[in-house]
Amino acid sequence: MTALAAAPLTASELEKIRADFPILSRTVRDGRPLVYLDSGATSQRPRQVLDAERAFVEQHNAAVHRGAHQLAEEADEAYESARARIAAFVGVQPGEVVFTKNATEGINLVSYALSNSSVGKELLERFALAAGDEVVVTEMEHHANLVPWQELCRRTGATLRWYRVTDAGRLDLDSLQLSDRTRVVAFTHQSNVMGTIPPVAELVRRAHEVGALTVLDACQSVPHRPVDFAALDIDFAVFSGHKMLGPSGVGVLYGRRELLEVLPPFITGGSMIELVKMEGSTYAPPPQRFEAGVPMTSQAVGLGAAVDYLSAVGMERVAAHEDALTERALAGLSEIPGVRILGPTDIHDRGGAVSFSIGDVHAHDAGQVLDDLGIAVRASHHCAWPLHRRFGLAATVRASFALYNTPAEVEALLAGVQEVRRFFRVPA
Amino acid sequence: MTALAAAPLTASELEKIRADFPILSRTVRDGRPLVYLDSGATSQRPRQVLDAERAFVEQHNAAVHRGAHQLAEEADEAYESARARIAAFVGVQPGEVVFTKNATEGINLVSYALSNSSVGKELLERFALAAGDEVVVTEMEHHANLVPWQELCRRTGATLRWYRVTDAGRLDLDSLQLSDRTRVVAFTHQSNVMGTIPPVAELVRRAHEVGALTVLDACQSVPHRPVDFAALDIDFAVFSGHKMLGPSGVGVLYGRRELLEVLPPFITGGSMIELVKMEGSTYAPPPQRFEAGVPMTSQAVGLGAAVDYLSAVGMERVAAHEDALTERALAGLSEIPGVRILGPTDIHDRGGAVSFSIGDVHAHDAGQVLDDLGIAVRASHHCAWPLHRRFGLAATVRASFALYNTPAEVEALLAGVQEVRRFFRVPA
Amino acid sequence: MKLEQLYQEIILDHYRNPHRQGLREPFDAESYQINPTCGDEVTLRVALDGDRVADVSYDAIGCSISQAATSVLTDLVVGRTLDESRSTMNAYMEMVQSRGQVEPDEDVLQDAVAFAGVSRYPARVKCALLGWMAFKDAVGRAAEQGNGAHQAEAR
Amino acid sequence: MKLEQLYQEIILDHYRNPHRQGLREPFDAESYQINPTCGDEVTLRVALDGDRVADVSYDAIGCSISQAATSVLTDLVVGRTLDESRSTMNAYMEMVQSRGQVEPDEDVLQDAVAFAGVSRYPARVKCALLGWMAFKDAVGRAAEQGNGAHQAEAR
Ligand SMILES: Cc1ncc(COP(=O)(O)O)c(C=O)c1O
Ligand SMILES: Cc1ncc(COP(=O)(O)O)c(C=O)c1O
Repeated sequence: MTALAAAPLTASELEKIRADFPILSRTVRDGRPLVYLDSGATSQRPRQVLDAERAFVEQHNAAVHRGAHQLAEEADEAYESARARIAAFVGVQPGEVVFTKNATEGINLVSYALSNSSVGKELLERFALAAGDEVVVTEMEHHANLVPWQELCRRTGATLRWYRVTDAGRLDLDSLQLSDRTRVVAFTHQSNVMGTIPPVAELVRRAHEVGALTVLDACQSVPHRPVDFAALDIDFAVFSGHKMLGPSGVGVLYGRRELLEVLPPFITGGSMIELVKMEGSTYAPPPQRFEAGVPMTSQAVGLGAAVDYLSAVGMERVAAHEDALTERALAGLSEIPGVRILGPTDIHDRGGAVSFSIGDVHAHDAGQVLDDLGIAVRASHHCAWPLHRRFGLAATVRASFALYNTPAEVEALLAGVQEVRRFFRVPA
Repeated sequence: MTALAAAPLTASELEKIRADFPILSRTVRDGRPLVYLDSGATSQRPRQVLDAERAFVEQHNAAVHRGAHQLAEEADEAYESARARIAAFVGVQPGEVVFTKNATEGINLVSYALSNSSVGKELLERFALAAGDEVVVTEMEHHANLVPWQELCRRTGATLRWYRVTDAGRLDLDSLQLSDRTRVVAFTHQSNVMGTIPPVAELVRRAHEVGALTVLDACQSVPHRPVDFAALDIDFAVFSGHKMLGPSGVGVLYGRRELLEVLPPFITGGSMIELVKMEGSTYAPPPQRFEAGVPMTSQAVGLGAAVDYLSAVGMERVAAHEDALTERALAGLSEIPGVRILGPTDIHDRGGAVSFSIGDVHAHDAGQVLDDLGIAVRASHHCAWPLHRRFGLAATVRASFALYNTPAEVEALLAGVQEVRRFFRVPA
Repeated sequence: MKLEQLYQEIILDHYRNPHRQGLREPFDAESYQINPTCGDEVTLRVALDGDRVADVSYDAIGCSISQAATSVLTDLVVGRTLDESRSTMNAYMEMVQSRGQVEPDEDVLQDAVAFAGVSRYPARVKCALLGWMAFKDAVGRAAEQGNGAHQAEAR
Repeated sequence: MKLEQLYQEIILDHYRNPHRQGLREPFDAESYQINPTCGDEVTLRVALDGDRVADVSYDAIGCSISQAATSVLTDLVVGRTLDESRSTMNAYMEMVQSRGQVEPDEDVLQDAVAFAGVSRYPARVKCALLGWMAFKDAVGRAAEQGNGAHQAEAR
């Protein structure tokens, strides 16, 4: 990411933010203060989000889009207002925002809608896939943006292809040529392992040149910097509430209006129908068509509050703050003998997920030492197993940042890594 | 439902229970006390559920099944403990309980897993459907247990057939003969419109006789009476958290262990895999195989607390209490000129959803008058449009009860119906 | 009690004695609309005489609000030009979707001002719009056909 | 600091100098196991001599706990009868899954008592079990083959 005009958070702003997150003041493992560096997996939630959800449940809870009594009116209002604010947060229209249970469901929604277009009497030419067609992903995808496409290919006979990753952890744009048979290009907006931000504009340009649909996995970008899907000219995008200070159990699928309007449904049932007869049914316009059953109501309200919280801080400032933390972490880790960082080691086109190995200490062992010091990191392949295999590793340690992390926590991480080296006698 | 040994709740027990539900003390429309008779759409939630969820988020929040740090351990523990308690609540093993976003997703999971068995190189004979095969439902299903089966038939070429409903609102078991080609029989455990409880044992016997899978929509039974899926000998069953005092955004799919073990996945992504390569993936054992992505963690914890709450009251007593309310409502409504009740008018094999029309007053208009009196009912086809069509109606008014409703609220409903008659001049 | 503000006498009158009910021939375009939450439906036909709405006929199942709204609609548009009808329609739609914020212009909306109260009940707004959506759709279709005919002539 | 309770010297010793590492021939059955959360894997072979475990050989990628556990496993089962090995295995599994509730029997588990601390770290229990699951699976396969052979003979 190129340097942003905004200033990082000041110490007192940071202190005020941290006070909003109850969990940050707890201790772990024999009374050590919690150093939470696992926001890439799930973020923590401020009081404001918890309060919004609770106020909704205690005052306005009803099934949305179903009732006509006062509570139902109020619940509808709260739910749709959340949708509108979340849509604005990522630069799109409310009708283009579909609530899902998580980002994973959003990607599955698109992949199943495509295969639903490919079977039965009424093929939807625009979306139907068949043998010979290609679906393109990248080698740095999270399993959530890989396995659903493998399964789509299995269902339709299409072929999966992928952009490779360079030794430096960048996408190798020369590793693959799209073709007229390329129907979908799905890629991450920011690697959850290496932080790499790929050249979205170029990827979109190439995809649209051959008439392919573009699907952006924005799980790791939307929580951390300003994102505008309309400006990115992307067709579909997904992100998760729980990674951006919101509740678990809610995610978002963005779909360009004209695509959502013609896309067939995925999950079917109540509230997504137009007309139901035993013999067959027709479906409601978007976004309802994609929200079958009673939705994650209070969770959408909570995510609305999360977006308000982030907007109040300002996403430019969130990004500037996290970039500063990431830069220090990268510099500090680079100086420690035996540490190998996966992917870009400077802040250019890169976000705040830093994965690394320490000598030949297994990630689980390293993570355990850090945990013992109160430092919560992830030790795993981070649901990007093919990427780890590409670098010849089974697992790495990942530190990932959010707006509530402090420079002192980065120092604690660096000291912890030294302790790992000492404990497991990693040679200098 | 035949008379239960348990006693209905006493007035003081009821008062204590009501005090646990913050929303029940609010007023609506110019200060009228809320009379909430729409629990069939969604129930309200006690403090205990809200507190459990909040305590989890404020103290133990982490991504489950992914981390090794202390918070992650605690989150796993809370999530799996909830699963175990919920499983016990419906008489099954923890490994047979899959968390979904709602009941609708659960039914879609089964229907998509079946069609996923029907395409690609490795057909799963046990589950694969093809033209000539039959899927059987009933005319009284909620759209959630109808439309997914219509779509399964569309995808596979199978034929949808259905048991009809008698004028009295019972299933007509003679209206359909199963055949060797019947692969699935899906039916409700309790009509969300008429309260009808169908003869589950007989339906299961007939289905298993021809080797068909059985799918039970238990959305309206599990919140209201003791239910034991193992004893019912059902293959799959679903229910929703939000209808049983739990949070929105969480539902349950029960699957008989030996079936879940061989069923292919539905939604794919992280945490449901065994091995992932770019070329293809293999999948984890159940229930993980069916829980892709970061799940509705705090919501599962909340549902665990809801189950604890219901168990503490005792489901026999909940049933006895609701039966008493339903009996009074049926008797009272039967006496009002112009009122027509859909389905069974006595409490035999019947739960607490009471749908009716008032002269030729449209349900929306009737519901509006009731709403004006503070009485929240549902005015709609209640997502059972074919059933309404069968009775020649577009929509009805539905009152539905939960453990926190009082006899006085039933009287308020009856008085409200009289007010509807007066306002719209329904002839006696 | 707010109920009387919603169900004004004019509405109940139109509901009990709807104007221009029934489907009639000839017509230029027809539209079928449903409200999926309550199962209400309307089939509505528009007959044009040049630029003027010659007749609106309809068959509908629905609540008092939707029935009355369709009845009032026919009073407001039959005999008017398409342009006049459209501006009435826009004024009406603006009013019922305004959540009580828009003061209706009685000169334009006449009997339809009675529906101002509906705007305070978001769940009922769809009822008040059902017939109007059908009218809008039918007029649009008629215009398309007209254009089609026009283009065909031009060739 | 609890860390030393988890990483006892015995464990670190086995990790640094694993016993019986490598895949050897001949063998009666092989098992491949993975831990999907961290990508650890083990391929483990069992060679039987009648009712006795003649050799256990393996190739593994994994953390210190999983590596050491597999190494200790070989010490505990090689040279023992299948029955003895199974009861050791059961005692071991009970201990590591006990959340610190089961006091291990040092006579039975010998060096493996060092893994008692793992039971307090639920996320690491899988690590301590990976090699043992492979052993269990391989022994089961060997038994099946034995039965198969037996049945084949019986025909
Ligand atoms: C009988 C029945 N089945 C299915 C559902 C769908 O449940 P959900 O909307 O929670 O998925 C409902 C409730 O709406 C219901 O009453
Ligand atoms: C890049 C990326 N994509 C997708 C996901 C899946 O998100 P979720 O588990 O919320 O569906 C994650 C997080 O786990 C992620 O980091």
